[in-house]
Amino acid sequence: EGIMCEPGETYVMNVMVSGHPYWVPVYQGFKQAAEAFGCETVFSGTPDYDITKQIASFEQDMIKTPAGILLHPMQSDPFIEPINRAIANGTEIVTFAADSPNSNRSGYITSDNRAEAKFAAEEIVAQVGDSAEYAVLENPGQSNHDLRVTALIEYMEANYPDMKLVGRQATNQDSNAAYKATASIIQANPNLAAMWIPEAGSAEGAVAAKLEAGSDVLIMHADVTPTTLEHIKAGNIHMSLNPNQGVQGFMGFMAVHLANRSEIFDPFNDWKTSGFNPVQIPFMDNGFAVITKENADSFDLNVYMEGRDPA
Amino acid sequence: MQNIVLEISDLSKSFGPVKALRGINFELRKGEIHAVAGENGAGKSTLMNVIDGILQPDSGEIRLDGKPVTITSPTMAQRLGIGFVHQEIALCPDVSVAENIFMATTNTSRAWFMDYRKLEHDARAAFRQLSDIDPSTLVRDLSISHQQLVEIAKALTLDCRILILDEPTAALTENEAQTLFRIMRDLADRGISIIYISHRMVEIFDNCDRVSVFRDGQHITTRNVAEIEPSDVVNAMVGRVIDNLYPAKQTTPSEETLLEVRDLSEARRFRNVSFTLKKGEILGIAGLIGAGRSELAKGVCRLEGDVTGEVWLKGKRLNLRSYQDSIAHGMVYLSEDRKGDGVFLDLSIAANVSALKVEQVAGRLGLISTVAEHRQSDALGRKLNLKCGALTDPVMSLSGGNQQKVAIAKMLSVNPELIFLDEPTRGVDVGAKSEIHQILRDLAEAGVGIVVISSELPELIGVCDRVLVMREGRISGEVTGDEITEENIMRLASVLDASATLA
Amino acid sequence: MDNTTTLAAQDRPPTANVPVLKRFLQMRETGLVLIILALFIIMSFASPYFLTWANMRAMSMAFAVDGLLVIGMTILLISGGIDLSVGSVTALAMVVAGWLFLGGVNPWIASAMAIAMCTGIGAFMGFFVTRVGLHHFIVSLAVMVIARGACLLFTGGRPLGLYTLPPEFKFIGQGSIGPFPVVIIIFLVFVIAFDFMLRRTTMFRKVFYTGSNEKAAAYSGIRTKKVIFLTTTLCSALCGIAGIIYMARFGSAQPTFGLGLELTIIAAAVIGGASLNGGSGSILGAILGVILLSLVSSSLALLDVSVYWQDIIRGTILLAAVTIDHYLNKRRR
Amino acid sequence: MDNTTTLAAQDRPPTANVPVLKRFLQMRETGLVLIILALFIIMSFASPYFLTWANMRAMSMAFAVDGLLVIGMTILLISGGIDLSVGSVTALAMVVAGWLFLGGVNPWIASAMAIAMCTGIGAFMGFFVTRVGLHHFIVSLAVMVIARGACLLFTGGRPLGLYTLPPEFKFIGQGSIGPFPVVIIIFLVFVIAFDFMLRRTTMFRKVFYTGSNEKAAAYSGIRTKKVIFLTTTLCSALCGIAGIIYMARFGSAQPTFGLGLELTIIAAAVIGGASLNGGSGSILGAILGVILLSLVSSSLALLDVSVYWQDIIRGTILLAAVTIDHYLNKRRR
Ligand SMILES: Nc1ncnc2c1ncn2[C@@H]1O[C@H](COP(=O)(O)OP(=O)(O)OP(=O)(O)O)[C@@H](O)[C@H]1O
Ligand SMILES: Nc1ncnc2c1ncn2[C@@H]1O[C@H](COP(=O)(O)OP(=O)(O)OP(=O)(O)O)[C@@H](O)[C@H]1O
Ligand SMILES: [Mg+2]
Ligand SMILES: [Mg+2]
Repeated sequence: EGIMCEPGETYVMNVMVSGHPYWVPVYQGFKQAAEAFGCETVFSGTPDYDITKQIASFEQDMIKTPAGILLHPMQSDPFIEPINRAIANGTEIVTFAADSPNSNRSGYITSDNRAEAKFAAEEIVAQVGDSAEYAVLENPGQSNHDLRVTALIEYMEANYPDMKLVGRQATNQDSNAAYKATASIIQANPNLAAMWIPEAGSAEGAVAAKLEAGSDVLIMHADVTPTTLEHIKAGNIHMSLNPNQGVQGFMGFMAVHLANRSEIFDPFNDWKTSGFNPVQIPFMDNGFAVITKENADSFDLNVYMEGRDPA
Repeated sequence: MQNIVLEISDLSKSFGPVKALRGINFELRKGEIHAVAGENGAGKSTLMNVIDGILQPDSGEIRLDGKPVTITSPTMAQRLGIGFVHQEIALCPDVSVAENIFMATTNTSRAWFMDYRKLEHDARAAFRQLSDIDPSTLVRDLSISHQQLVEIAKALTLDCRILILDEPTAALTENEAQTLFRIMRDLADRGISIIYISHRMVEIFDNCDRVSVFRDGQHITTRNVAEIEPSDVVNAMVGRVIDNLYPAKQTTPSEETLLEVRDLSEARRFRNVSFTLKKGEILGIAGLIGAGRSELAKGVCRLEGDVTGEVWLKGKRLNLRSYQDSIAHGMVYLSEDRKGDGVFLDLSIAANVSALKVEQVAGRLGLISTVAEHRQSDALGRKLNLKCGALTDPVMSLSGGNQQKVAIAKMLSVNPELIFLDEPTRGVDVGAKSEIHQILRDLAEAGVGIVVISSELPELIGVCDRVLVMREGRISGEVTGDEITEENIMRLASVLDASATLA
Repeated sequence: MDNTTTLAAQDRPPTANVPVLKRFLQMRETGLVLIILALFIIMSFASPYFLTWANMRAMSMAFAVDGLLVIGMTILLISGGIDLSVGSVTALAMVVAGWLFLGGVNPWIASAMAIAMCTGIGAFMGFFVTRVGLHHFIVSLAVMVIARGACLLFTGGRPLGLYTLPPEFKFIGQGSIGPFPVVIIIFLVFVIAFDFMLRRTTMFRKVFYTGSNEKAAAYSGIRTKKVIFLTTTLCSALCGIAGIIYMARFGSAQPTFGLGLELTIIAAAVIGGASLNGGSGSILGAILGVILLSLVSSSLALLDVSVYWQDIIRGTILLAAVTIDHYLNKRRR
Repeated sequence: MDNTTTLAAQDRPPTANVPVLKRFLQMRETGLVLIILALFIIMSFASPYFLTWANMRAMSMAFAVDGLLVIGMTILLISGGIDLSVGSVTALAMVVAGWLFLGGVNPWIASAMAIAMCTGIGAFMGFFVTRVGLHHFIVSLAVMVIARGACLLFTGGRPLGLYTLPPEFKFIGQGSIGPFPVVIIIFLVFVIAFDFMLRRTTMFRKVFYTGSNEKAAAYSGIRTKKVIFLTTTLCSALCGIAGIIYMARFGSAQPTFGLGLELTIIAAAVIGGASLNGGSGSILGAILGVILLSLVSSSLALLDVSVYWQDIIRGTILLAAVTIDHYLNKRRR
């Protein structure tokens, strides 16, 4: 007993679209924390964008009764019942990057998309003034991307009413679609000053369109890919806001492991009578990094991953 | 023996459990027209497919000019100088007649670019003798008999030493057939050897030098045509003598009218057609290719086109809007294009026979009874002398003639009031043909109306009590009783203009 | 011995009397059953968790609702059609029912309305195919895009939380009768009913005729356009039902549900013997196809195979399975 | 006059002599040209930016590379096949070339190797279709999954940054010759070459024969399996070329590139008159199909139509366009 793991004690990180590079640094953080406690880890989930398959993979994780699962639920409500069942089975659940608030999960860790949006809005205004034209690309259907966009628009409307939203196109992380949409937006709005893009895939296409059109529109986006990094270095993209993925995984592990070790905690509350896990962390912000020309070199995932095991 | 171009010895071929060819021996001489006869399913087409490289034999030897060869594909057969007109029409519907005709030439040509004008010009030349189809039309838009002509033209343009014609005249009328025979004779005189498969004895005896008879995948005999009689061939084919090729005709014409068609017109195909069908009578419809016979029958049954005019059945005027209405009144149509719209090639024999009215083999709640379905096709199959493996086999696996029997069985399955049969015995062997004719006569006597469209004049003459002749979408005349002769029908069918183009 | 005897001489026993084993070996679906069985055996050795009740339950839940879609798709394929809109029409059913429910409509009525709407969408496609004369592929592709757009419009791109659905409604998707989840019971009822109907009823036999040779079917007096219209409509109606079950199961409606699902469903039907040219196919086979695909995905997840290998393995198994099935069927002939 | 007279009475002049306007009106592609023209006119009024050189340039860049894919797809469709793997094979070309380049291989050699690999993938599919006898649909679906998996494997799911590609290589994707982007010049060269070849060469004529009736073509001595093998291979080879151009253009290789692209490409070919049953189609038509789809997307973006309406409008225009085209072609006959 104690805080260290017993032999074979395993923690699982379950995600959808498991081939997506976003998870890679998250899982590295998760693993690093786990190793510190002598725990084992498994990366699981489904390669598909398919809720049925993710639930099936989650239930299959559950069958092996791991100590805990750090879960990225593709959707909140469908996971309520499986999460509760897992907890009843003795597997602790913490969600990350997407939540299932109505379930009994003991914690949720994410980057604050509203904070990102606010930062982006202020930066745009600082760069192009508070009465300019701006456009956004978006990815309706994916909640964090959606929030980054809607929060920015709301913030602009509330604080900088002279900022004019002139283009809003769905490009769904597809750089070719983003390329086409951006080309049209730039054509239709010769005075366009700035663009906010909630993910990096679309940013790649947008910057290609910007360069081809010879436009000097300011591009800001969230997340990062090697290509957008290079564009940041070259000054084609102004900056990117990148969630602290490593922290997300690291603290995610901490949250789920502590929930599993709740017996070492004797809190001042009603846990003994209510039967609730005393280690409840309703919300944790993992923060975000601002990537600019100066610090871009530190964000090369391929460099980071050299010599590390992705799975 | 130096004049034997093709020699086949001890050749066998099976399809699963079905032994289609069993130790066949066959030889073809230079410059002869060699007929091959045999019942449906005797293995004629299979042998030809082997010669053309479409099928590979299980055992046996093929020798060309004395040298053993293994023919692995039609491409190779072509290179060896073998041309083949298939029993089933195989043309590319999306391309023009001209391109279809010269498909093989295009394939082997060393030219990089297509010369469409030359193709059309050459096609027109190739057609000059046969017909007057515009070479630039798409094959899709041709009637089935015109497609047959394209098939023939296609083979005639091939530069070949051996030409195989598998029932080329099945859908042709006398005129075209005669033209074809003239061309065949020319080719033979130039030293080309021709294998000619047909179920029409007259054609064999008028045009061929030798005849080989097959039965059950075996070679029975090969004889000089000059030395034998048609009945000998029939005897060798079916193993018995068929003395009455055609059933007796109607003795006392009835006065009761079964069907009356008044002023039927269709914008593009036929106009102002009126005729009647009496009870117990078999009515024939004759005409040249494209005269509009098929269209007329389809028009009466509302299968195609925008038809105006009246149809009266048993004294009642029918209000027909679709073919379903027609079937509901007991009028059915047997298509001339069995592959295109007659049978379901990939479905079982039993399912094909029951297709016209599946409800018949279903019990309460509309559930199909496999047993009833099999009983139905078993009974009709016996009646038509259908030769097949199992009733669950797909129709695709049957020989051409047996497929036709399935199509007929489908028509007979519903106990119709009136049947239009378009080329009913197309590809059917002599024995089965006389069975079918007998069945038609029996049905007529039982009060069922029978209308037969046929391009084979002897059939019309032998079976029908009365024959209508069509020309260019109109009825040009009618012959009854002893007047039903080839001369009379041909005179009404062609006349001046048409015969002029055919000359 | 010669098997091509004429019928008169033939003395073949009717199919019903053939021994069970022989009949099994003659079935189209046998190859698939054997492949699935082989995977089952391999997996039981590979993972101690595979043959547990919980795993079987999780695996069957993963394909049960898709099973309804594959039924509709198979029947449509048999009639000679195809439907690319199944994924987005299923999503639309969830979204519309959820939207109505959140707007205060009784969930059962909302569901009925959503299913009716999907049926209408099917009829709409059927109209364009049979009356206008367009190809199923292009019509259903357009509808796929439109329905996805409608999902966005109803939800603003955000999933609808339907946590407040009454328990008796959620029971359809989450409840169990005894040890058996309701979803799986519904699935089995549909499979058995449609498999039986497709094999035995005159109504569905006409679907085969139509798909095998539309012209010959028309010449046999079958209203082929009506048949195609109905199979198209049925496929969408089943999407509606599937959407409602998914909604009850997840307690939410997702506008992005079922992206790319159409290809999985078509693949399952084709693996199960449905011909893309129409005229053949079976419900049993199609369901085995869904099971196979789902089994492979579940097994890869259970074995914690690296994601970077999963797609490669999945594609390879798919290709291997159809190849093996193809040869087994060829041999059988 | 009686139309059922013998065809000799008809004096149809050979196609070449008909006046230009009449020939234009008789072409299969005319309907599409008119629809696109109508959209053009509407858009010129709706947006002042539409008819600018910069917008035209941007719009053509948007469809130029997809144009290569549609050429391959059209030829494959004509031969009777279909390919669902175009999106992921294109992605794989980028990824492999990028991976090799990052590993130190000269970018031209890396590209050649990637194109060769795609050609190999096409040959692999061609083998399964022609030798094993599986359907194009299922084979290409499996390859679609496998190729996507391979993309993941090569990149670990991470896009490869290829910013260091030499300028002369990037020139293919980003450069201009005079006012004309290289991409568009490449596109035009391919379109004109393949359109001409498909119309005029004996080699490509065999593709039509094979697709129209494989049996008839085989009976005429055409090696239909070889034809199908080659069209399958060609389609994948063109994916390889397109992938390389995209790589040069974006300066990156994305493992997720082209998800769902196959349906757009097939839709474009079908709108342009390619038959899903084989035997007909034209490059000109297919390119017009791509242009139409791309024009609609660009126009919606240019007019800043709400995201929530875009898909609905897009799907509706697609359906309307094929319907109008269908009626225009029917009339013409
Ligand atoms: N693909 C096949 N599969 C199974 N059996 C076949 C196949 N093709 C032909 N057969 C069988 O082979 C036998 C010979 O057929 P074939 O077509 O050679 O007959 P045929 O002499 O040409 O008859 P017909 O006069 O009717 O054309 C028949 O019993 C037929 O059922
Ligand atoms: N789909 C079609 N479109 C245009 N014309 C057609 C079509 N089908 C048939 N025709 C034409 O209609 C005319 C009548 O054809 P029909 O098939 O009725 O002739 P038929 O007397 O039955 O002769 P056969 O069947 O021997 O060709 C012919 O000139 C034929 O070319
Ligand atoms: Mg034959
Ligand atoms: Mg006719």
